[in-house]
Formats: sequence, C-alpha cells, structure tokens
Amino acid sequence: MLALLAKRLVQSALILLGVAAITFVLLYALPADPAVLLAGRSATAQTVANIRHQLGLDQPLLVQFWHYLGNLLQGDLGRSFTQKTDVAPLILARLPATLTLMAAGIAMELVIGVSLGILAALRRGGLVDRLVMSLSFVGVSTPQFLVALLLLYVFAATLGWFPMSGYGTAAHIVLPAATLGILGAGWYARIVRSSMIDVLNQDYVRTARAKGLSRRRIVLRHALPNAILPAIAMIGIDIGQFMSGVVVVEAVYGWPGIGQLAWQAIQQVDIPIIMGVTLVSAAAIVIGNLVADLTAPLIDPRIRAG
Amino acid sequence: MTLTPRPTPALALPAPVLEVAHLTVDARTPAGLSRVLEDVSFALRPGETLCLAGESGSGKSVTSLAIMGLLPKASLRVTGGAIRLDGRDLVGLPERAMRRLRGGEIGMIFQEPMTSLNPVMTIRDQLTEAIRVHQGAEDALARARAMLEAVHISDPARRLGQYPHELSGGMRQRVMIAMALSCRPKVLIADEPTTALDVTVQAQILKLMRELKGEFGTSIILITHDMGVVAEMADRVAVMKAGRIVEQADVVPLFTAPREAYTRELLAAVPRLGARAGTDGPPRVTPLPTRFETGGENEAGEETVLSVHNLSVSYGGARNLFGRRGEAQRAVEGVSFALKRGRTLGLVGESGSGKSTTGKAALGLIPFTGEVVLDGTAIAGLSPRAMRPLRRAAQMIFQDPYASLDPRMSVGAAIAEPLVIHGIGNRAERRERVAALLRRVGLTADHATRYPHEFSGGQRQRICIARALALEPKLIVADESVAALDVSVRARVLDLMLELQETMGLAYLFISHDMAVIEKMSHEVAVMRAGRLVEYGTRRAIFEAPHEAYTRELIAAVPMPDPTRRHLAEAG
Amino acid sequence: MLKTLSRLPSLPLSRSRLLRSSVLAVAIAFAPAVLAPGFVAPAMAQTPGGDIVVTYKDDIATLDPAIGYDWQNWSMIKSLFSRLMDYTPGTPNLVPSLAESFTVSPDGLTYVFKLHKGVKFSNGREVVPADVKYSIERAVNPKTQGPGAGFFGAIEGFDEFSAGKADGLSGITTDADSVTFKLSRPDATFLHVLAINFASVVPKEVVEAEGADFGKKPVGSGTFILKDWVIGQKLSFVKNKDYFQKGVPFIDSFTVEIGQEPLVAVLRLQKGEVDIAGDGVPPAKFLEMTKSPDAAGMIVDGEQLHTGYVTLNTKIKPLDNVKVRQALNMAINKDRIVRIVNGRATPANQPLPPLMPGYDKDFKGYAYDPAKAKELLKEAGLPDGFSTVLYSTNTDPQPRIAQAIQQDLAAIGVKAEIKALAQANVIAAGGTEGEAPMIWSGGMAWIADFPDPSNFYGPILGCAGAVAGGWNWSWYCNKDLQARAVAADSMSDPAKVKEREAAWGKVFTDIMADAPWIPVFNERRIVAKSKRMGGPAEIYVDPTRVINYDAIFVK
Amino acid sequence: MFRTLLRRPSLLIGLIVIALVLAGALFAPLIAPYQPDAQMFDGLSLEGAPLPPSHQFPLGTDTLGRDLFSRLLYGARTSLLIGLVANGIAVLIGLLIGTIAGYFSGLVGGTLMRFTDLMMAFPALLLAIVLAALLHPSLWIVALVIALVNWAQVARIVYTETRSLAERDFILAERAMGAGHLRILVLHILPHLVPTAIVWGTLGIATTVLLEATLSFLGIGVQPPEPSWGNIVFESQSYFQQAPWLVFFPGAAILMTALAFNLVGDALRDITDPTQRGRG
Repeated sequence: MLALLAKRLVQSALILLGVAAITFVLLYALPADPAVLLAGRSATAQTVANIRHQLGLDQPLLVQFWHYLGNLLQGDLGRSFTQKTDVAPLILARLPATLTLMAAGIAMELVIGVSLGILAALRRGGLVDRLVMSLSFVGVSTPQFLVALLLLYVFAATLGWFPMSGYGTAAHIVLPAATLGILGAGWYARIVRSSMIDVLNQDYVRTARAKGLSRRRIVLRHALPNAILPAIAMIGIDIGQFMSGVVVVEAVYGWPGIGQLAWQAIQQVDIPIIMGVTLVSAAAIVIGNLVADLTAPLIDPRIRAG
Repeated sequence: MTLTPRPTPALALPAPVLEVAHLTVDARTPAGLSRVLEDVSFALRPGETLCLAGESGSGKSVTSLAIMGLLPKASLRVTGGAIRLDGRDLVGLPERAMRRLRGGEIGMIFQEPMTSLNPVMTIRDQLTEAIRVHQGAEDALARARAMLEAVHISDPARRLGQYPHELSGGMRQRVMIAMALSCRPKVLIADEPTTALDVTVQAQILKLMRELKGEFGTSIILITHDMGVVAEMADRVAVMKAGRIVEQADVVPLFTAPREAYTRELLAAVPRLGARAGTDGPPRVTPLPTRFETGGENEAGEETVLSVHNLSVSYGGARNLFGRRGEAQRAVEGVSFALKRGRTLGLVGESGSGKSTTGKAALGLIPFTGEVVLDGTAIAGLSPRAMRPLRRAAQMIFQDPYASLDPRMSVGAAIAEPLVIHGIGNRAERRERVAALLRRVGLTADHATRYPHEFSGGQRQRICIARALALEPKLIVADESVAALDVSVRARVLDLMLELQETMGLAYLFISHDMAVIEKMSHEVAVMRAGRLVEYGTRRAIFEAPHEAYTRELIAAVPMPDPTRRHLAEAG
Repeated sequence: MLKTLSRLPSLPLSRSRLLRSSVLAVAIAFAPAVLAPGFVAPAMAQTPGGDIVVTYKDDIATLDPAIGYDWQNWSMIKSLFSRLMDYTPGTPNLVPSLAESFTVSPDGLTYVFKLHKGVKFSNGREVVPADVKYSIERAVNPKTQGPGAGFFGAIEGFDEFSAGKADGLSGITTDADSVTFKLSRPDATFLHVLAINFASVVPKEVVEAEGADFGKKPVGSGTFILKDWVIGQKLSFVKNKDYFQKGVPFIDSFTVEIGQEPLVAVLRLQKGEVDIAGDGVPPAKFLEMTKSPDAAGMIVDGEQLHTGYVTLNTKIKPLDNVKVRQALNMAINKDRIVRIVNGRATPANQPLPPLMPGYDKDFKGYAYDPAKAKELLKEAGLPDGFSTVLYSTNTDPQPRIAQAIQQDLAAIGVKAEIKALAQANVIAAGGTEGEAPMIWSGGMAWIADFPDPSNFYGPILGCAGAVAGGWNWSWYCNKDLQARAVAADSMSDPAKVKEREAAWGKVFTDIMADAPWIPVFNERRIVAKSKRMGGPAEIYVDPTRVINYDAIFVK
Repeated sequence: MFRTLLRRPSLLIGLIVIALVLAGALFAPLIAPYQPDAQMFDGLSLEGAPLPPSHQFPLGTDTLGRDLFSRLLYGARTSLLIGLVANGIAVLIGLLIGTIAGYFSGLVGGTLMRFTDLMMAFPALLLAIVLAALLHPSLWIVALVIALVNWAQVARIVYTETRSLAERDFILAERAMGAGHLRILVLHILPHLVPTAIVWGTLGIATTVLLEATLSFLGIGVQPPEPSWGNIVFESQSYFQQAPWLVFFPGAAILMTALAFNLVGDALRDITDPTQRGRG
C-alpha cells in the first residue's frame, strides 16, 4: 500500500512535470510579447528591452524553464506580469473558492446522480428508469453556460430566491454548484445505474437475498458499496471536467475562483499566472485521481491487498 | 431409507419437510412464454439428502431458485404447482413472509464461493447479519464464531475480521455453509457446492456437509451434475432433463438398475477412476490397427515431439515506476518432461499448480527460462518470425471453446485462419480443406458459414479441434479442453480426440484437473503441485502405485460414481 | 493611454478626461499662485456618511501608483494617494493639491512647489518634499518597470537615470518645504504630468519595507485608506479621517466587489444591492434601462475623450496606396455602426474627439460614399477590390462592430477576414511589422492620459510609435507632420495657446489626407448608479478619474 | 432494423432529429430565407435593438440585424462539421494510441499511457484556450483543438478494451497459430473496437458541439461572421433578458442535437454490444 502510494506520487509528480513542460512551450510560442504589454504605450524600445531582460524573457527557452522549475520546487510560481505580485498568493487566495465550488458541485452530482442511479437500477425498465435516463441525457447534453444563465435569470433575477452573484454565504453557492452538479449528475446516474444493475446480478446479492435480508439492506449494505466504486473512479476524471466548467460558471456567477483568474490571465498573456493556474488545475486533477485511487481501497478490501 | 411401493400413508412415513408438487415455471421471452420446468414433483423428508442430478439446462437451478422464491421476476415465473414447507405453500407467499423463511427455514449455498460472498464486507458482518435478521442481535457474534468452529475453519477468531478475498476457495465455501446453517434451517439447498473447488477440497466439503446434516438435523437438496458426488452423498436421486424429472429413486437402485435410458446414458458417460486399471494406454476407439496418415513412422513413441527441461516461468513482481519488475513469483519451477509422437502426457494438478502455464510455455506463448525443444528446435529466445514455422507443429485447444473463437469470424474463416497465416493453399483449396476438417470432427461442411454463437459447447470444441488440426500438427496442447462440457458431451469429445490420435499420430499434452479424464486419456502422467512436478511416470504407475502422498490424496479424493463404494464422507 | 487589458463586456469603458470647456488647462499654470483647492458647487448639499458598493468584472491589479495603469485601479489610486496637482472634480481644471502654491519661471523650465504643512501619510508620518522626489524617481527608475516613466521625460537628468547612468533625477531638488523641478525643454503639459497617478507621493520607508507587496498594501496620503483586500473578491476602502482637506471625502467607505459580470452587476444594481456598476451598462441592458422610468436616477451618460478607429497599415499592400485608404474611409457607414451600438456614440471624421482642444468642427473628412470609394479603388488599380484581414478584440460588441465594418467593405469589393482575438494577441499583432492590415481599435481605443491634443499623436500616429512593439498600428510616419508636431509641442508660451491649439488641430486634419485611420465614432460613457447616489453626472464620468470617490455622496 | 427502431423510440427520435439537422445543414442555401451574414437595415429597430420572431424573420434577428433562422441553418453546417471532423480525428488518434498501448503492454504501452494520463491531467479547456489563441481560431483549428483535447479519453477506453481483448483466448489461439502482431491487431482486435469507436464517436459529437459552443462563449471559437451555434449564442448571451430568442433558439438547437447524438450513441452501444444491454 505504501509502495503503491509512493509509486503513484512519483507518477503524479512526473505528470505535473510534463504538464509544466508542455504549457511552458505552448506559452512561449504565444504570439504576444508580455514585455510590450507591460511597458505600455508611452514606452521606448529601451524600456521594453529592459523589461524583457528583467523578466528573463530574453533567455533561451530551456534556461527559462530550468529557472521556473527551480523556483517551483521552492513553491515559487513566479511573479505576475500584470499584477506585479507573486502568483502563488494570487492563486492561493482564489483556490478556496474554486475548491468549495467544486466540492459543492461534486457533492451535488453524487447525491443527485447516485440516488437517481440507484432508483433507476431498482426500477429497471420501468417508467422511473426511463425518466431518469432521459433526464440524465438532457443533463449531459445541455450547454453549461445556458444552464448558468437560465438559473441565474429564473432563481436569482426573477424569483430572487438566491443572490445573483458573489461569494461567502451558503446561499451564494447554491446556483453555481447546481449548474455544475445538475449537468454532471447525469453521468453519475448512468454509471451508478449500470454498475448497480451489474452488482444486483452478482452472486453475493443472491446470497444476501437467500439470507432473507430486506431489500433496503441488500441495496444499501451489499450492493451500493460495490456499485459506487466506478463512480468514485469517475470523480477523479470529473475534477478535470470541473476545472473547465468553473471557468464558465465562475464568470457567470462572479465566483472569485481561479477560473476567472485564468481567463483574465489568458487575455493579458500573463504567462506566470497561466502557468500557475494550469499547474494547480493539473495538480487538482492528479490529486483527484490519487484520492479516488486511494479511496477505492477503503471501500474495496481487494484493492487494498494490491 | 427406501421408498415404499404403495401410496404413502401419512402415518407410515414422517411427513416431508418440503414438498414440491407439479411445479411449473415459464420463462417470458420476446416470442411469448416458454416452459422451463414442467410438472416437477418431489418430497424431501427430514434428515434426507435428495440429489437433483442432470446436465446443464435441465432445470436443476431453476427448481432451487423457485423454492427460495428467488426467480428473477422479470423473466421467470411459477405458473403452476405448489411448494410446501411444512405444509405451507410458498408459491405466492408475500415477499415479507418469504424473507423470514429464507435463511431462517431454508438455507442455500451456491456454486461459486468466490463470488457468492460480498467482497467488501468482513466475514463477521456477513455471518452475524443473517443471525441478527432472523434471531435478534443478542449473541450474534458468539454464534457466528461457533458456526465457524462448526464448519472446522482454522483460526475462526481471525477469520471473522477478514474479507472473502483473504480466504481460500474451500474456506469460503465453509463460510457459506456456516452462513446458510447459522439459523438452523430445516432445509439446506446446495447448488453445485463443490463444482468450482479442487477435488481434495471437494472431498472435505462433502464430508463436512454430511457431518453437519447429522449435527443440525437439516435436510439437504443437493444439486449437482457430477454423478460421483451424487453417489457419495445422496439418499435419493431425482434425475432431471429438459425441465422434467425423468427418474426418481433411491440412490443404490438408481445406480445399479436405472430404469430410464437417459439415466443409463448419463451413467455410462461418467469416466470412472480405475476403469483403465491394468492397461497401459487409453482405450482404442478405432477398430483398425494403428496406421498413421503421415506414413513415415509406424511405431508410436519413436519421435520426441516436445521435450521440456528445467522449465521455469515467473509471474508478477509488479512493475515499478520505471517498468522494471520487482521480485518475481515463480509460477512454474524446474519442470522437465518429454512427449513422444502419438502419445499423451496427462498433466494433472489442482488449480494454481502451474499446469496451464506449463502448457503455454511449452508452446512459447509466454516467456520462460529453461529448455523447450519443440519438434527438434529449441525455442527459447526465438523471435516471433522464427517461431512461425514451428507453430505448424504444435497447436493448442483451450478450456472455453467460445472464448477461443473470434466471435466475429465465421467458423470457416476461423478454421482457415491458420492456413492463411501460413500461406497454405489458395482460396478454393482452403475451402475444401475446411470442409474436410469439419467433417473430420463430426460436423458438416455447411457449418463453415455460421458463427460460433450458433453452436453448442461441444460443437464449438469440435470447431476448435478442427482449427488445431488444420496445420496437421504433431502436438496438441489441450488445456482443460473438456472441463466446461457436460458429461455426455465430454465423453464424445474425448473419444474424438482419441480417435484423432490413433489415426493421425497426434501427441497430446493433456492438461486437466480431473483424475478420471486423465486416467482415460494418458499414456504418461505428470502430477503438478505449486509449480513443481511432484510425480511423473506412466499412467499405470501413477494410478496404480503412486509414490507421492499427494498423488494418493488426489486419487482418493475423487468421488466414485458408485453408491456402494462410498468412501469420502464416511471414511473420516 | 490606459491599458484596457480586460474583458470589457460593453463599449470600451476607459478612463476618460472630459473637457467641458475649451479653456486650456495650461493657462492655470499662470494663474495667481494661490489657488484654493475646492469643488464645483454641486446642485444639492452633500450629506457626509454612507457605505457604498462598487462592482468590477476584473481583478484589481496593483494599487502601486508607479505601476497601476488601467481604468479600474486608476480612480482607486487617485483616492489612496495625493499628488502635487489635481483636478477640480468633474472637470479637467488643474488645481494645486499637495502643493500649497507653486511658481513657474518665465522660460517655462523651472517649477517650484511649496508643500502643505502637516499632511500625513496614513501611517502617521508627515509628508515631506523628499517624498515627492523619491516618488517621481521611483516611477522613472527602470527597475520599477513602471509604464509611466516616459511622462517625466522633460525633467533634467531623465535620460541618464533611465539609462542607469545616474542614481536619480538631477532636475528635482528639495528643501525643507518645497520641491523644485528643472526641465531640459519646455513642456506645455508638465502640470498635467504632476497630476497623473505616476506622480503620486509614497512613503519611502513603507515602500522599502513592503517591497513587491506595496501594490497590495498601499500607504498614501489620499482621501481613502485601503482597509482590507480579499484577493479576487473585494477591496474595502475607508475614509481617511486625517485627510488634510477637511470635509473630504463624503462617504465613509466604499467596497469594490470583483468578478461581477456587468450584466449581473446591473441586475443587482436595479435591486439595490450595488451602488455603482463600475463596468457600465452592457449594450443588452442599455435600451431597456434607458426606457425604464428609473432611468433618470440610474443612468449617467457622459461624453469622454475617446475615438474609435480602424488602423490601415501603410506598410501592407494594397493599403500602402493612399487612394485605397481613402476609399476605405468612404466605404464605412458610420451612422449604421452607431445604431448598432444603440446610439451610444457619434460618428467621427478625425482622430481628435470633439471635446479635445484643437478639434476642427468644420472639417468634413470622408463622407460615406461607396460609389466614390469604388471609383478610387479602380484608380488604384483594384477594380475588383482585394482581400485583407481585420483584427478585433473578442469581447462584445467589438466583433459585431468589426462585422459591420466587414459588411461595408464587402460592398465595395473588399473582402476582409475577421480575426477576433484576445486583446493581448491583437496588440501583439499590431506591433509586429507587416502582420495586421487592419485593426478595429474597440476595447483598446485611444483615450488621452490628460486633456491635451499632443497626447493623441506621439505613440499612435507619430514616427516613434511605428516600431516593433509600438502602438502606431498604421505604421504611419509622415516626417513633415512629425516636425510640425514637435514644433507645436514646444510652444509653451501661454500667449500662443490658441496658436498651439490650431497647429495641433491642423496636424490631425492633415493626417486625414494620408488616411492612416478610419475614424469611426466617439463613444460616450454610460455609468449605472443606484438611485440613492447623489451628485452631478460629471463625478461619475470624471474626466480624470472615471469615478471620483472623493466627490460622490449618498443622498 | 426497423423493428429495432420501433422498439427503441429514443433511437428513432434521435435519428429523426439528426436527419432534420443534417438536412437543414445540407440544404441551408435552399431553405434559408436570407444570406446568413446579411446585416439588414430593417433587421434592427430604429434604436438598434434586435427584432423578435415575426412573419418576416421567423426566429427573429440578431444584434446586427441578421436573420437568426438563416444563421442557425448555416451554423448547423459549421457545428456539425466541427463535430464530425473533431471526433473523427479524436477517435482515430485514440484508437491508434489505445490499441498500440493496450496490445504492446510494456515499455511502449506504458509510455503511451503515461502520455495519455498527462493529457487527461491537462485542463482541457485551458489547453483549448491556449491552443486557440496560439493558432488563431478558425473552423479547422477549432476542430483540431477539440480533437487534441478529446482523444485521450477515447484512448483510455480503447486501451482498457484492448487489454481485455488481448487476454482473451482467441487472441492466444491466434498467437499459437503463428499470427503476426499486425494481423492480430488489424483483423482480430480492431474489428472488436469498431463498435466502441462508433459509439464514442457519436457520443463525442455531442460533447464537441458543446465544447465548440463553450469555446465560442469564451470568444475563441469560429471566427465571425461565419455562424456556428456556439458563436451565435456567444454573441448574444448578454441579451438573454432583452432578446431571449437569441439565446433560446441556438441553445435549444445545441441541446436537441447533443441529445439526439447521445441517444443514438447510447442505443448503438446497446445494439452492438449485447452484454452491455441496458447499462449506462
């Protein structure tokens, strides 16, 4: 188990290194010169050259990357070109908001998705099943921004049930999390349904029935822990999807997360921030997968044994 | 106990615990209802073991599920008859009432102990659960432990905290039995409880069941396809075929004087250990003296087709980060044997003993160390390209004929495949050859255009054999090739293989866990255990004068299809 | 100009300088030396107190006055710090601020400022003349990487200092209560320069203690103090009770909420949750709001010194042909474009906006005449038109305006492919020689740093800007006009104000003969405020501050 | 086949919607009442506001006075093209990498899968945004970008399937017969992956249409005035209160099409793989 953890950690680190390298190369090739943008309109060529030199932009790519990695190991993500502050605190300040939103979104996905999935599996072929499956399709087929705008318009602007925008209270998180969660719940419902149907056909469920257990106990105690495994593996992948989703959702709801930061940074070619956000989201994805990998053994002892 | 010929007076015999009367079950299919069970009737008396015997699809399991009220609602339904437990009809009983009976009055164990226990729950949870549900929570844990002791599991205290995957197959089945008996049910239904177990473990479990029957006073319905098990266990036998009971009788009369043709057929097909005692080779199935088609040699056993020396195969050793393997586990270690043309080497052993691995390594399909000489060429370290010509000399037949045929390829194409690979013949010639091969294995040429799923298991195995024969190999590695087949089908396939050996001079490396089949097929036998060869010699030597205790144990554990010679349950 | 490097959901809302009168600001320099700081008398009495909420979409970048140069932080920096000079709220009229009084030598090369006594930084230390020198040197110092260094180019010793050959600006000297500036050349705009944010006075010891974090923990001597900054969420400013002018400001505090979609901000404003929607009214909401009965109290509509234009790259064929450029000028139906932006702008025909000194209201420019445009193209040897590329930023409504331009061009046979890119990419394309044939300036448009025509020439139309990484995206360089521009700028004699103005005006109309731009429209600025907010429109569209936090008040 | 259709109303509905959308896209020049990029003088109110659906403009006009119905028809071409091209490429890449990695486990497979993991860990939208900014958006670039973002998932699935296929007895049987790697891969593994590829290709189209819309929503999609469903919504998103038809109609088009492709993909999965029947 420990060896597995160590192995996965090193693997994760390598993946992050790869992500860093690719991002670095991509950004280096971007057709926009941060020095020019920084220098402003009244700058002379000399000023631009000075800035370029100070930022180290006149050095070869490899040297720049090497420096970047060196700093990275010390937790230094560099300084934002436009905001003139360290990137790490900028991201750290916004990370809790994004993580909260993601956690709420995933929680909503899981609660809605898993319960609907179970329901559909138990009523397999019936009306409820069909309804749930159709809804799940509508869910995964709906453009996120459309839902975001719609929820905002209906529940905040018109009905006034929730605040339109902002951050801080529980009421603020409902709509953004719902936007992320409702749509993603479709996948979970499908996955849980299919694995639940699978599990319900397993011999041990038959054993449980032969023991005379109640249906409720069979479903919750025997089938669910087994059926939930694929859904947990899904969370890891999901975090990647969410990282994309938050850009849209944060923009609409004014959620102060790293999605907004990323969007601004891209507009301004603020390479250190883009790098930082990319790495942080990649890390989130990697950690998500790691957590999923490590959670599965908690539920399934077979994986624990390796 | 014998059945009295007269109509049963209520007072003369104890009332049956469970009575199944005229049970009819229908399946719902797109085409309408189709009958799965028809007029099944039997009675189970207190303390009795009733065996439901029959081949796959005969309706044994459906019967048991119907009794438990566990038929899948969507597809199967009881449409007639009654199931009476202590006189109370279970058909149409509400689910809640049925639930109280399940596990309480009727316990059940299943074929696959591997999958029948919930992998994510501890043994303790699974055991106490049943006790709690039916008899309250008071001393569930103590009783669970007592049950584990009753089924003679080693170190019961520790087992309680373990998960199913940490137990061996035998232990799991013991846990299943403990669970099924934990509420002291009147009836225990055991659905092929030992089929998935090794023969030695099977012997132990059967013994345990007999012992517990006495101890708990439980009546048993034992479902099995194995006439050996029937002979060992049954008081009474009901032989099923195609959803009906064709014959019902006490066990001794049934084996000694079967009334029905089907029962006779079934019994005849069962290979009996010791049937070949006193002979050196397999029975001759062709009437003519041996004449090889290839002509060259007419004396069997001259040419060594396969020689294996000091073969070892390592598995596992999880890859570390950089793709290097860590400490490896030896699956096979230091195995040596030789196989001559026209002869069969039976490779026998229990699961995990390394038989299949040895077979695959012998054909160079997995990496190995040691020396393997196939048709005169050492194959160690040969490139796939260099291996190719050698592939013509040796072919393989697998356990599951369906899995070893590409489901998307027609049978003709599958049989022609080796010819295509080796560039033999043109399209027309190949078609002719395929037709010949199909006829050779007892199918017809027009089968060539069909697909594997349209055939029965036995036919599929014939197709696999035809494909293996396409290249006219000298050696065929048969890996548990008949294990998945019903007895009667198995007998016919074995006969086909023997006939092919006689007429074509094939050598077989015959891998099986079934001692009786090995005895029937082999000239020489190699016994494997835990990756090593423990005994190797002529069949006669191995079966009639085994040196090793393990070999003796293996032979002794085989149930005899003869109720008069019960030895397993009663011996200990 | 200010970098408006941000996603603007509406028309370019940029810091603007509104010039209500044509009185030249320079004239103030020679007014009696004691100008009392004061305000335009508001129509109603200001009640002190109140806490208000302001929203913006984008993060507030640094609040370091030597670095901050975008339209969101501009007004905040204005209120956090004080400078020698400032403007009367809502006007472009210069007044002394930190300076109690000042004198200018007759040759216009020496400025002496006497500082107010007892002005304190919010850390309690008194502001001394050395702070002024330190602050301006810091803005010029190349190590600061400040974008405003160039404004101080007229101060003696600038070249040496910016080349790293000197430790400071030799032209700034201080004594116990005054600061003296010596200029190397007359600069008619120097007092404006001392009023821009880069001239804000900062306490040296705090700057050195905070280092790079000064922009996040600013300490100044302005009307407000930054109390709290939750990055990415909000900034809280509270009134500086010790501000040296009594009674200023009016409100007790203002909170800036970040990350708010402009549309959402306006919806919240209508519900009373927000007092000022900093990003203005998005086009989608504009018509509805102006029609609503509440409009009068909520919408502030003011003119600004803005021109939206299309650059025509004079180094790319066939745009190197002046006839082609003229033809394109005639092809654009500016009235229709104005309609597309719901009439929030007026058609333009010259680079200068109407309110800028030097604007020639008699100049006719190129009238919309597609037939004549085709004729000109024929004369240029392009009877069938040509294909080209039109760059634009990718935020609404810029791509729409670009499409309107595209359709107009198509009418005379010019097929323009649109590239709607992130702002940074458009700026990069503009600054690369031979890259972008045409750029629609929307979202990046030129807005003067101070109300003087000179500010509309150098970087965007002068030869100095036509370099790699420069902002003269037409790559236009007319040596003759360049000489006239230099001449006009050195006319610092107050007697020649009118003459200078006229000279500049002529430069801009003559530029149009070469047609390096298609001036499209001059945009007005629309701000939304809650009904409880009081005061005249000018302080919400303040020409020097965008929002003048010092002057706004709650009714 | 017809019976299968009747028994699966969802498949039937999906196919009908796809057919309608395809027809609309193919015959756009015949159906569309106006040129998609014609900014009509009478298409805007005098104040410059878009017009609601009317007899003249069946689905209303957009903020430039263009006919929304015509733009949606032409936009279908773009969106479908991107969907098909992007998915085609993504599935091809995924199939190639997935089968090779799955069949040749070991160094080659390990390396390829680590690379796939890396791509999975890369925030997809961020990659798309950077790539789109880098390469200057155009229809083909957007398709390419989406393909580059999407292939990893296909590769993962194909990899898993190939792994389990490679362990099946019939592949072992092929090897025992002496078949070469290429023969096994092409004749015995690929055919089994075709249904997966088709299903994922179909399901992917839905995702792609959504991703294209999202890219356009963020302003880095297909360049104006070329209409795509994504950029139609994007251009008008802030008008959702004032001119709801500008958001509703294209949004509904995206939803319906994505839904249709999802339904068809799901049904295909059921039909081609009986063992998966009834599963998600």
